Amino acid sequence: MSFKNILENFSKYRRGAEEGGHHEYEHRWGMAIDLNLCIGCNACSTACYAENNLAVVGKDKFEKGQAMHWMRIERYWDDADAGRDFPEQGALFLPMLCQQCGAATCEPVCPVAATYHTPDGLNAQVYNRCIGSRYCNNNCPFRVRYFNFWSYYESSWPEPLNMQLNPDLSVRDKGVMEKCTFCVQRIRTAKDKAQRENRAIVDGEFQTACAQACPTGAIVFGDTMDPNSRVTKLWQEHEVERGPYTSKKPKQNAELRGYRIFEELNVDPSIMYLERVRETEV
Amino acid sequence: MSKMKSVKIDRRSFLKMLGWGGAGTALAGCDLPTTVTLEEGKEEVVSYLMPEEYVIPGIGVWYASTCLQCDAGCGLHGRVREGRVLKLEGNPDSPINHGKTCMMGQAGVQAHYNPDRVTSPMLRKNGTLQAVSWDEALSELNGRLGAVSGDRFAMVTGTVSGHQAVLVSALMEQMGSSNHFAHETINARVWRQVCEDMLGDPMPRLRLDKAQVILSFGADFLGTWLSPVHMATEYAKFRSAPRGMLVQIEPKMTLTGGNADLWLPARPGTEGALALGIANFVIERGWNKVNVTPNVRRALAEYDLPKVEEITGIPVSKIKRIASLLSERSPALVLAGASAAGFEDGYESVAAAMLLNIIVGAVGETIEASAQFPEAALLARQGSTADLIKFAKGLENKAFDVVLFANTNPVYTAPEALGLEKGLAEVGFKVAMTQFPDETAMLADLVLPLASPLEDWGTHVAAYQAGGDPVISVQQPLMEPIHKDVRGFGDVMLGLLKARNKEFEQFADYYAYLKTAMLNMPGLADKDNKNDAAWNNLLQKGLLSAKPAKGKLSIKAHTVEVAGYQHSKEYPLHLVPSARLGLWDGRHANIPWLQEAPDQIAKVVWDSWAELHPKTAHELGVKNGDIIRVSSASGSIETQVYIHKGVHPDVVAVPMGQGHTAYGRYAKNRGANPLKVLNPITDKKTGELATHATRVKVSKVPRKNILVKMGGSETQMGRPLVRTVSADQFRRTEGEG
Amino acid sequence: MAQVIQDKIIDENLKWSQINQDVIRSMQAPGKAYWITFAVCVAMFLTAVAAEIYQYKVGMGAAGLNNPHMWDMYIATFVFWIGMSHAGTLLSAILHIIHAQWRKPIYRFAEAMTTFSLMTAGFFPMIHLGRVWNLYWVLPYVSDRGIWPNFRSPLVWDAFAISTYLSASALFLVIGMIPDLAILRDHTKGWRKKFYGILALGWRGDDRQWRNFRKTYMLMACFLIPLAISVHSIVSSDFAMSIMPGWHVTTFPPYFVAGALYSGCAAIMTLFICLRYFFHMEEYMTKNIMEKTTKLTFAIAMVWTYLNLIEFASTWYGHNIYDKEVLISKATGPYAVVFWTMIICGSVVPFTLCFQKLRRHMPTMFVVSLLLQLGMYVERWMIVAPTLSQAHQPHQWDVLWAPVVQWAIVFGSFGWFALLFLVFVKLFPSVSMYEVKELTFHLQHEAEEEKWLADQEKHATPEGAREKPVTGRPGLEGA
Amino acid sequence: MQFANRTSLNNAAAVSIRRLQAKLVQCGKPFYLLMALAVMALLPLTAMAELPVPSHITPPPGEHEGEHVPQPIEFPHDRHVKDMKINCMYCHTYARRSKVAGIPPTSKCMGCHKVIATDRPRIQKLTEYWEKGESPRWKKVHDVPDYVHFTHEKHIRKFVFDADFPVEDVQQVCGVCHGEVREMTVAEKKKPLNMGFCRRCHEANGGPGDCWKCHK
Repeated sequence: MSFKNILENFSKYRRGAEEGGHHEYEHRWGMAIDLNLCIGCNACSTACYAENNLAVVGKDKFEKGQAMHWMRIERYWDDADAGRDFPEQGALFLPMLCQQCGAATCEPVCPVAATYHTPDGLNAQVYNRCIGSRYCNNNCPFRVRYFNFWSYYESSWPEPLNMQLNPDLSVRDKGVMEKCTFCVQRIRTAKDKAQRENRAIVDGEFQTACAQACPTGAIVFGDTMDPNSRVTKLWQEHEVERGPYTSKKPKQNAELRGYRIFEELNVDPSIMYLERVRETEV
Repeated sequence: MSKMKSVKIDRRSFLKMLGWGGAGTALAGCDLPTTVTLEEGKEEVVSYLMPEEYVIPGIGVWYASTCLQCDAGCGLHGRVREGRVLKLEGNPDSPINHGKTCMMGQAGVQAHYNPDRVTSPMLRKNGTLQAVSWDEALSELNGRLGAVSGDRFAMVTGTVSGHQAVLVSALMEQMGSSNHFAHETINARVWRQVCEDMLGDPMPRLRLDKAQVILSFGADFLGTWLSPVHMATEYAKFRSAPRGMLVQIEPKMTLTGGNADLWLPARPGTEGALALGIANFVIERGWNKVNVTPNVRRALAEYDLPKVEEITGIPVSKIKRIASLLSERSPALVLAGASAAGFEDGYESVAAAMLLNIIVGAVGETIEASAQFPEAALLARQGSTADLIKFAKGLENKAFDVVLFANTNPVYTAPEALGLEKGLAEVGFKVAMTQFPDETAMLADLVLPLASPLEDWGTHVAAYQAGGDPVISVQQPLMEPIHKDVRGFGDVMLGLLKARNKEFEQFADYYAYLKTAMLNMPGLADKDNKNDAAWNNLLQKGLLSAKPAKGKLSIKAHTVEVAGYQHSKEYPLHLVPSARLGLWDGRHANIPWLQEAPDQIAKVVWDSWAELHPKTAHELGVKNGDIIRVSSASGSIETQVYIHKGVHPDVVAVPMGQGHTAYGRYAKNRGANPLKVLNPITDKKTGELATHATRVKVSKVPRKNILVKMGGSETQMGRPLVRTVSADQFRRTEGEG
Repeated sequence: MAQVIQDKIIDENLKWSQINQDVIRSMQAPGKAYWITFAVCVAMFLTAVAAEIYQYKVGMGAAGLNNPHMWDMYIATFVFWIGMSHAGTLLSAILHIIHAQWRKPIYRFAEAMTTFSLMTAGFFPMIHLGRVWNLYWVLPYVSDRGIWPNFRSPLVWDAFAISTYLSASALFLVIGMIPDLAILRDHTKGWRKKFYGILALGWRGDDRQWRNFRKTYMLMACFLIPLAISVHSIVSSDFAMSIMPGWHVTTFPPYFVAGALYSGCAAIMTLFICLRYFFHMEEYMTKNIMEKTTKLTFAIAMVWTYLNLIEFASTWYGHNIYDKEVLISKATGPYAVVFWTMIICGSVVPFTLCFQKLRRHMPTMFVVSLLLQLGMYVERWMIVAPTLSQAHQPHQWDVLWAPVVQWAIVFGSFGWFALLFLVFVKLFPSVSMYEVKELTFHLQHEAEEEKWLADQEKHATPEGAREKPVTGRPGLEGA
Repeated sequence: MQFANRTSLNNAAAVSIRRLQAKLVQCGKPFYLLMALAVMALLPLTAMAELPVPSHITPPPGEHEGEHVPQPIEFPHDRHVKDMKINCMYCHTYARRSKVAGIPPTSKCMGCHKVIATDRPRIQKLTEYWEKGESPRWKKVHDVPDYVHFTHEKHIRKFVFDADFPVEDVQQVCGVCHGEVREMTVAEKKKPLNMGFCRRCHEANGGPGDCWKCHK
């Protein structure tokens, strides 16, 4: 991004700020997470630790709220349980990860543009550009950005645990914000491979670590711009569309299960959740 | 043989680590980037001695193996780059896990790279364990083994199957001993026995995918029961449109309970009565698909609903509803797991559930005959606590001179009341074959460091064969041993056998043995082993399917007698030592990822806790984080309180897994071990430890802890994060299937 | 008429040489009390430095921050110090433009306060950065890498705003001091003479210099007023530009500016009383001036209270569930004590300023001014923390009370500020000599004029028309 | 682009200053100050590389005076490249297939040196390694930070195979980043290989400008 670049692309740059993201995407990676299938087993979360060099912070720091789980399973009890003796309808599980918003609120507030929108529709976080102002997480309604409050390298990976570290992405040191990347290293590898073989990426050719691990297949990952991908079909099936939220938009079929969390904040999340199904007759 | 050896070297040389000197570890932003990274000559780079065709530095390659984190036998793919295994994923070809893994499987790499592994043999000299060479260790061991006769030798293992099981039996045979004990705390021994007795098949296939309603009496099939990953993949089909319904009856909410449509806590130990009551009601209404003998009918008639309500504490209306569901939404499936089986009459309770299965016509519909693996010798020698109790009895009678432990840690898992530690003190020579400095190893006279599952060869036949065809899956090393001085389990066993039987000397090592054995399996066509094609295919695929030795289910319904509920004044509460997907029976407490992963329901990390119902907590006057003492007749533990509604008010539930006194930095001195205070009550029929039968009292300790858990708010505060939709609507929009 | 005399700002009969003497006396070698205060401040500052070094070494975790609370007291303190700087500008520039005479004896230390509190505030964005060594990336400099800061980020605007404001207000302070420095140059010996000589920039007090000086000073004042208002508006956009409940408030800019002036006035009151007491400046910092300051403070307090109520009302009627819950939780949740402290100190305590007796009672005013500042400090904190504690995602709700490292650094910032101020009062005149002289001259002139007029009325010139008093040019004659 | 005309001297000076600053911050030894000054003083004297640059590449300006890194064996690139005319990719086989170019397996060295020049001390050292069954532990010279994703494969593909550039002249392409290796014994870093260098080349040759293409 030189001066020339700024001058030439200023209008695009500005519009990006107003309307969110790019206008010519190469891919738009997205997900569909079926809460009917999610059993809250933590497989995805652990897979994420394994794939993405996530630091184990230990009990004391976990207590302080400094854990680094990019993919966390939130467990909620039903509001109705307050009046019951037992949580008869079970728990509510919500896998929460970076929603890779199309109009991400984290992006405009970063003073050094360490977080920005890629042509793949991802919220990139460039670790070595980050200066640690932490505004991005303050402005994230999902609170899915994690800050390296300490240097974890020595404590989290005592030898030989450090041999497990994935060389495809860096290990973040103190003072750097990090977050779910939709396993960008896998995306990169797949894109390189497809390019080498002179073909388009095939849906299902690769998956994020969480989607791969999920025993019930609740997480579906893919390119929402590929009309034949599973994730696109799911989005279409549930009549969830990308783009800004307007109340004027013809309301989707109310019976369908697709929704995006905090869509009304106009952040255009890339993850569609499917409502949890509840038996009403018990 | 020499040919084989050279093959082996070739095969294994790719596992050599390349250029480990900091690859992938420099920190983004550790310092001024320019200082760290633009320096030349800081990192090292090493080449292979010989070029390896499929190994290109910088590109990860996936190799198949088998997961040993629990005994479900899931197939694995491990990503290997520059000679290091980096990531494990499920093997899509495996009929057990279909490419999926659980969190424990994912954490296999951390067991492998664990910083607290035993790295060299240790022999107890003057009371302390000291590092010795393998030669010294083995000569000592062989000497001791030579001096012991017959049944004075005992071997304790976990569940063991495949060719390792063959070697174990061979060793037992050579030693002339029948004392092989397979010990697993989390097992389905009672279920197996009931299936064997009532269906004629110890491990029938459960078709969750076919079921429309599942009634589970404490079977945590998504978490810890039989084959959790497989069950979860099947559960996904069960939950897809038209969507089956899950009813879970258990005293403490498990992961499965958390996903149930209806979760009810029956009074602990009364699951059998509830099952019988439902059965009675089903027959009364004529909803039964299968008729029962008049004997059974008469016995059932005793369980009229008001009486069942009185025993179980579950209202008649709910019982009726469950009964009608079982008939309306057929096919049904009734399961029974730890919290039903863990009592003196546990067998009867599980049998009652099975009776219900028979009555509602599940047998043949959702319960199918198992796909038994044809080679009987390779079948899993499944662990149980009955074996542990037998072993403890033997110790009490001073029946053993030499005990060999392998991949098991009974000193940690055995209740104090079994007197294992005391008994072991009397044993002349104790050998622990283990990866980690666990409690058993700390008591042993000789510790033999084993290679990790990702460094070792092996074959595994899962006890629960999930697919239509039974499989034996191959465990191949994904990298060379990190520590030079460890040996594979098979290699050690083969070494012991070689010293006793010349026959085994034809095999240079366990790899050679395994390869010969596997290539003689029916199903591997390439007998003459041209270019190793068959062998390489096998390794590439990671498993071998066999023709099933298919049996047929033969229903033998019999009367079931469950005991009534007894109140206890002195010990008013029940202790539920709940199993966790994650730490399992405590064997994964040394894996930081699993310690840091919050419990699925309680969301507590890095510690143990005692779950109390708000009512009970109120009566005791305790709050979250207060320390309480849980005392049984056999001892007491102290741990922090965690209050939630997912427990029966008569129950205090403490998860297994913590409370290690050894086992490395991540596990040691953390939390409490509920298994320690269990009373030595056994199931009458199977001799299994009745894990849920212990009565306890709880007293407040004037100390407080900060309950470290994930998550700020316990509810969504009315915000539409997890939205729900009714199943009716779901069926309307997404079809009847 | 009697009222005029009673209400006079300062005794107009002060001799100019007396003024010089008094002010220079205040700059004489400090006494024991000064050194003790100085040592305490140094200790506070060093504690903060130690805390910061520790935090720098181990990471921001030392400050006890966590996932929802990415910001805490550092940012609140930053806003507090920025806010405090505003009153100096207000007193000095706005009152200068509107020719409010009473500002003259007290504007100098207020301006110094502006500069020093900005110098203190400037530390906080650095202290709070995870990787402070890369701080310069916020500035748009031509780099080999060809990358630029993100001009959309309010934090980048902050960097511009603060640096502009700091340089402008420092310049304003220095320029305003030039005539005084010349006086000092002429009245001191040794290194001080040399020092003031350099700073006085060859001031001789001739007409051309005075003319240019007054023009420059007026121009700077005019420039500073919009700057000051924009600076705090920009600081408010650190919050207002976000989408967080309780931050995303359109009235934040005026609210912040009002709050800033408020805390600044309170700080001026505190310093006023300190200087008056310690340097025996009763003749310059009169109770009359105090009274005017307190009245101004009261007015601003009411503006602030009004804007506060506006914010609550718009949140309440706006019916944004997230905003509303944050507001309710502020008043009733874990931070309720802090919230009500803010309301009482910010909106109730200022009513003491309605009573003249209290206004003229210095110890009371001292306590009140401290309470007002406390109120303003917790206001800043109440903006930062509760929103983070209870934003959109209930799973990440948390309550955070800062640990010792944060407190050490925040207290240390007060030490640093006081340190700068202590050095200032001994090196520079904390009362503007030339403007006080101007003031006495004007007052004299005014008084005499009044008297003359009265005489005219009374006696209808029996002894003939008395001459109008001679007006001389105020300035350096005494120097 | 506005930097494209910057002289190499300026650029190198900028790099040196940054290095200097960085080092001073790191250890504050005046030694480094002197060294950096010396480097700056010597820069104008450095002869420009004579390696022809392929016409389809616009080389980015930027020079670097790398240290001579002692290696386990003083491998003579000059002998192999200039005298023997061995192609870079004959030994660094992975360059066209992987992120890393790769060090040739020791067996490849021994393929020739079982018979060639066996009397030389370096070869004897190599033979020693071979007989021990070990590979020499080379020091990395051209190293990019670990938060940078650089792949040889893509660059080789773009500038050699896709551009129909004769593979036998591949060293001209390699030389854009690696300098004139044919004149060195063991490799020395001759280009700064910092972000400015990469960016200038990407801008001149139409490489991607997205941060995440190269940062990981």
